[in-house]
Amino acid sequence: MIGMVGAITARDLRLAMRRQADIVSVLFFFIIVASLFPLGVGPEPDLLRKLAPGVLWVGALLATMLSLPRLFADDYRDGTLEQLVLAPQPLGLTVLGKVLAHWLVSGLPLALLAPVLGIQFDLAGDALLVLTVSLLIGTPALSGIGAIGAALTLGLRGGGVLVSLLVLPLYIPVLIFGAGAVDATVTGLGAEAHLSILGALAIAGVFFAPWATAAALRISLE
Amino acid sequence: MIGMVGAITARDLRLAMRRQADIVSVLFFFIIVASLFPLGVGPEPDLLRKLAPGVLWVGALLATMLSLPRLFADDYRDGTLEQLVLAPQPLGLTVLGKVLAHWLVSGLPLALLAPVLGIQFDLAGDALLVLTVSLLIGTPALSGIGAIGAALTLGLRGGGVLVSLLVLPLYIPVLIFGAGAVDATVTGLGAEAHLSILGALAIAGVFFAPWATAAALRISLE
Amino acid sequence: MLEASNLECQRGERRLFSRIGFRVDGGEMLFLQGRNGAGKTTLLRMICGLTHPVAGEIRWKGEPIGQLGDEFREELCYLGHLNAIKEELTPLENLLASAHLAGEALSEDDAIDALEAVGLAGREDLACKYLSQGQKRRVALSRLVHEKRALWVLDEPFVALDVAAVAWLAGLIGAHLQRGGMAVLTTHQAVDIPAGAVKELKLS
Amino acid sequence: MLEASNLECQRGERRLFSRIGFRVDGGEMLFLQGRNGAGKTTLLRMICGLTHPVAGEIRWKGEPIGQLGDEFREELCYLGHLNAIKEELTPLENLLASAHLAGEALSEDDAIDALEAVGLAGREDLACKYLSQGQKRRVALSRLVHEKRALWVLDEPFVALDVAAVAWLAGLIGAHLQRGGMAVLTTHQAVDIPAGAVKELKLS
Amino acid sequence: MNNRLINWFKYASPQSFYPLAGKLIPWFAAAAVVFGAAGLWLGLAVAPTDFQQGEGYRIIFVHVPASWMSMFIYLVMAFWAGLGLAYNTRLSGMMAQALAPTGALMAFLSLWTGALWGKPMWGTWWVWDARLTSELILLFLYIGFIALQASIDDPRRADKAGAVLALVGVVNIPIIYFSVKWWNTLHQGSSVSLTKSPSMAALMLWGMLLMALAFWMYSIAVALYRVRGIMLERERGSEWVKGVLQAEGTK
Amino acid sequence: MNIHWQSFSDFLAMGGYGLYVWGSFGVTALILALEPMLAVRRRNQLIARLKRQLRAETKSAGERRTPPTPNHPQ
Ligand code: HEM
Ligand SMILES: Nc1ncnc2c1ncn2[C@@H]1O[C@H](COP(=O)(O)OP(=O)(O)OP(=O)(O)O)[C@@H](O)[C@H]1O
Ligand SMILES: Nc1ncnc2c1ncn2[C@@H]1O[C@H](COP(=O)(O)OP(=O)(O)OP(=O)(O)O)[C@@H](O)[C@H]1O
Ligand SMILES: [Mg+2]
Ligand SMILES: [Mg+2]
Repeated sequence: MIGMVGAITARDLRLAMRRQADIVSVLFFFIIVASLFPLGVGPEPDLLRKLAPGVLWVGALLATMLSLPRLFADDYRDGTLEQLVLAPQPLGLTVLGKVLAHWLVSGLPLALLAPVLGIQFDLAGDALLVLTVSLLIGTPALSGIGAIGAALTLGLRGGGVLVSLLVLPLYIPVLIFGAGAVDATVTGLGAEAHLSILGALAIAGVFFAPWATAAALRISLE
Repeated sequence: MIGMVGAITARDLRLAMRRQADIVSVLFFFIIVASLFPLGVGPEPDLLRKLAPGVLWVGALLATMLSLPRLFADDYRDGTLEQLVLAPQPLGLTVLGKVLAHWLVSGLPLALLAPVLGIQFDLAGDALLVLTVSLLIGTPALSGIGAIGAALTLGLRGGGVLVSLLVLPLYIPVLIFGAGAVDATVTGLGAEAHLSILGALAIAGVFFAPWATAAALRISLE
Repeated sequence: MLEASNLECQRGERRLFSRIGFRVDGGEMLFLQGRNGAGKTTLLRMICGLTHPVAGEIRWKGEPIGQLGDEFREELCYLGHLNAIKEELTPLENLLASAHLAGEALSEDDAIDALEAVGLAGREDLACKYLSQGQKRRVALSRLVHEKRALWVLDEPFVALDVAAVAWLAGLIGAHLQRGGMAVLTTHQAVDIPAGAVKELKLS
Repeated sequence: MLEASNLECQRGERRLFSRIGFRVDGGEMLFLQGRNGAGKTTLLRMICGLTHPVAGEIRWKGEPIGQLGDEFREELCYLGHLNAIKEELTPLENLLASAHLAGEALSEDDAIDALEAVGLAGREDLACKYLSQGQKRRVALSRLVHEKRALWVLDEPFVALDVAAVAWLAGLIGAHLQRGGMAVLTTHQAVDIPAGAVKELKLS
Repeated sequence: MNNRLINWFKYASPQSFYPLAGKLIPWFAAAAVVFGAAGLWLGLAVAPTDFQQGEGYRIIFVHVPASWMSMFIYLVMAFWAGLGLAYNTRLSGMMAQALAPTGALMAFLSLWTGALWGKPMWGTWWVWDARLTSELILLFLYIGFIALQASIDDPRRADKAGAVLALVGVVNIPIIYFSVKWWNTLHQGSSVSLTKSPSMAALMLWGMLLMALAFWMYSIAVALYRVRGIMLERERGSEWVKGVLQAEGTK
Repeated sequence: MNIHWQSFSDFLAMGGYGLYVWGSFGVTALILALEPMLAVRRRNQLIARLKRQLRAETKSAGERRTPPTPNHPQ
């Protein structure tokens, strides 16, 4: 079981390494978004510090969302998805493996890069820490929820937009509690409450979403 | 000659209409970027007005950039590009047709939508006008220059990021003069100088870039 | 073992086929015929459980495949029009990945063996995007070399293959049937498969 | 008319072929043979000017094709492994678009005619993504029905076609040769083309 | 270009260029060290204080040579690239590829030293002024060129694709050079020109020219060194490379 | 051509601009020293790799006398 999930994840990771673009483009986008803000707004530190949580979290969210359409599209186009569906194991686990790989090449690097970008915004040490932690907890939820949207829109005309449209409402809670956690730290309040809700969202995203995704995939292939 | 360009443009437009996603996703992205800023920054009108030119122009630029990888990718994958290269007419004109179609489904809607979003930022009437005009002049340059990057990276591992990397430096002047024109209007200076340079960039982008793109396409197919 | 009765398929406004039935036992091959667009691919996908019939039922060892789920899939090997290989990966990586994903343990030596058998020796480490059309198809087919599952469902497996490879694949299918396996296949080419029992089913 | 001499091709570290030469005149067909990966597709793309040889030269009416440019392309019709059709468009739209892009004036009536000739009557308005594999190939082939250009370069045109369509296409190519046209083609299937002069070239 | 020249480019084979480059490198390297030492001595130890900028102006001795080189290397690179695209010569692609990293470093140095100069003189590390922006674009162009070539496996295609990019980017060079004239910028205009007499003190001028010469020699030496490696890599499998490899072994 | 500086510390201070001047010259020197070093290292690695390949080639050319196993589609 776990071996299977591992095999899927390993294959997707190898593909990502081969292409590299997948990883780099998410990061690159995040960097561009986060760097253009200070340029546009000007260098007043107080203002930047106020903007930081929102900007960084929105950047991470957008970067993840942009990478969603490709989550299943390549496998769909070249026939691999049919093979995955026909494999003798619960499709939900296969999806879990793919979600995991997606997180490893998008969410994780985003979370690790975020503090570096946070310095641009003159964030203090504890805020940087909470920023990283909130992204580490929140991005798995983004990947998990996003997979449902990606599966539902597979092969449809709407493509990319449709994903965004479906997924955005479900992302907003993650955004609110994620950015809220950092904001709370900046303003000196505790971040625990926010982080624990974020954790609950992540657990739901990682353990329940794959089964919905699996159902959506079967429908898309019909 | 002109007929050919028209035929290509018409085909691409029909495809875009059939898919719709292409148009909507560019606009949708632009709206998201432009709307999240005021949410993040808060509602002080003075501040917003200062941010507006940069934010809107950056949003338009990012939206265009994200749509670039698909400019030739579909035609490349399904063999249409080979047919286009083998058509008995200058490839540069074919490219011009595709660039035109790209602008009609990305740049033009962006320019028309921008004033609506500009109102969110409390821009005055003349600034809104200059914003629209600057986008109308500037986005063809973005499409034209972007096509070179898209053609050069066709079928490469780097994919999307590589396009951004190649194209971004050439986009910076367009951004500077475009945002500069709006900024000049907001601060009460004339925008003509900026707009005329923008016009020069657009002419170069539309009339010279297709030939470089054509050369790049031939190389990519080799 | 594999039985279908009274199958009916509808696509859009069009009824592709109806009242189709067949039965395939161990060692038998079902050869599906029909002109382009007759519904062969659709029927094969139905047999795999990827599409559902409007009416009728497909049974494996007496049970409807929908109820069997993974139990059925463990004995099924499907090869469609599309190769299901990744252009960025090498043939070796593709083969290993697809075996793992199908839940089979394939050692690297066996994989290299299989690629050699399929005529890709010396290309194991070249990304698939550089391969020729026929070589890509061979990568997809290399899965069959060590495939022990009972039911092979092959949709035009001979496409793009050269004469030598067609003969080799026919032999491979023949050996599978000899071992008591089953196969359902379609092709528009005239291929001589050394099989004992061939049933034909014509869609029209 | 079409001549090549001393062609050599290198892919990565591998020399695919060298010292290849041939000559095709009006009414003649060049039949390219070779196993999978021998370099047939590569050679066809060279003939079209899409790839350049490491050495040697290809001439059309005595002039190197590189120098002729559009003059050569006006007389060339290439059909590759890929169908060059858009899944979102209908067969009719696809055919009209590809004719326009190739610089030909094809009326809608002629297009409907061509689609009918190719066996797609009744499917003109169904998006191509719903078509079967063979039907997609037929859409690509429908371009040939009204094609008057002198040189046809066809890369495995018979793939995925059913028996009737194969015979029809063979006849179409034969008629083109009869009219004094030229064709260069590859296929792994045994197809009977009613052509007067067939030259064979074997890559190995 | 006359025919003899074309022939020379066409037949200047890597095989004959390789040993020639090997012989030239030590001379250029030595010249770089000598000119560099002399230039540093003049620039850092002897040259007088600038009446406006104090000692801070001494950054000029690295800033200007690096800036010049960054532009000039790009021109040379684009020239080779264009030549390769037009005449399909083997050597030119290798030259372009060998020049790019050095050019990128020069562009980086120009930006770095310029920023360090801007802080005391203008009070800011960076402004979005025409010259500064266009120099930044130059750095991006170099990086884009390198990244593009790195992601293409087939060297012939890599050369051609790189060439298109390099040629498109050439428009940037006159913009950098003339930006101070065309726009009213913070950056100072050119003080060394062929037409008017130098406005700088003779010692400063000499120091700068010596440093520029040193940068020239350095760039040539490094590029030649790098091109030799590229030749070996691209022509591996040919007899002459096997010979070179065997000779390397005995050393 | 007299030396312009009174003392060494004077020289280091650069009239108050030490940080900027030495920051520029230092990084320049660093880069101009590093680039050749990296180039030499890459070249050595390259030559080692090419030699390895050459050896492997000549070896396998000697071994590959046995014909490829028959009955494979070529
Ligand atoms: C990051 C910032 C800077 C960049 C990218 C930059 C770029 C350049 C370039 C490309 C040149 C050579 C062009 C030519 O010779 O006309 C140059 C020359 C020069 N720069 Fe800068 N520069 C920067 C900052 C500065 C600063 C802050 C100063 C002094 C306050 C300065 C002073 C000069 C001088 C004096 C020259 C020589 C002009 C001449 O004599 O021809 N630069 N710079
Ligand atoms: N939405 C739809 N409306 C009408 N007809 C449809 C629709 N979707 C699919 N079809 C038809 O269903 C058929 C599907 O055929 P299928 O792919 O199974 O054919 P096949 O027998 O495999 O043909 P081939 O030999 O070409 O592979 C086609 O004739 C196609 O035109
Ligand atoms: N970079 C590379 N390195 C080594 N070999 C390569 C490279 N790129 C392509 N090849 C080889 O070049 C050949 C290309 O063959 P081509 O596609 O022309 O074959 P074909 O004769 O059309 O075969 P098919 O009958 O399968 O269509 C293949 O054998 C492929 O493995
Ligand atoms: Mg089918
Ligand atoms: Mg082929």
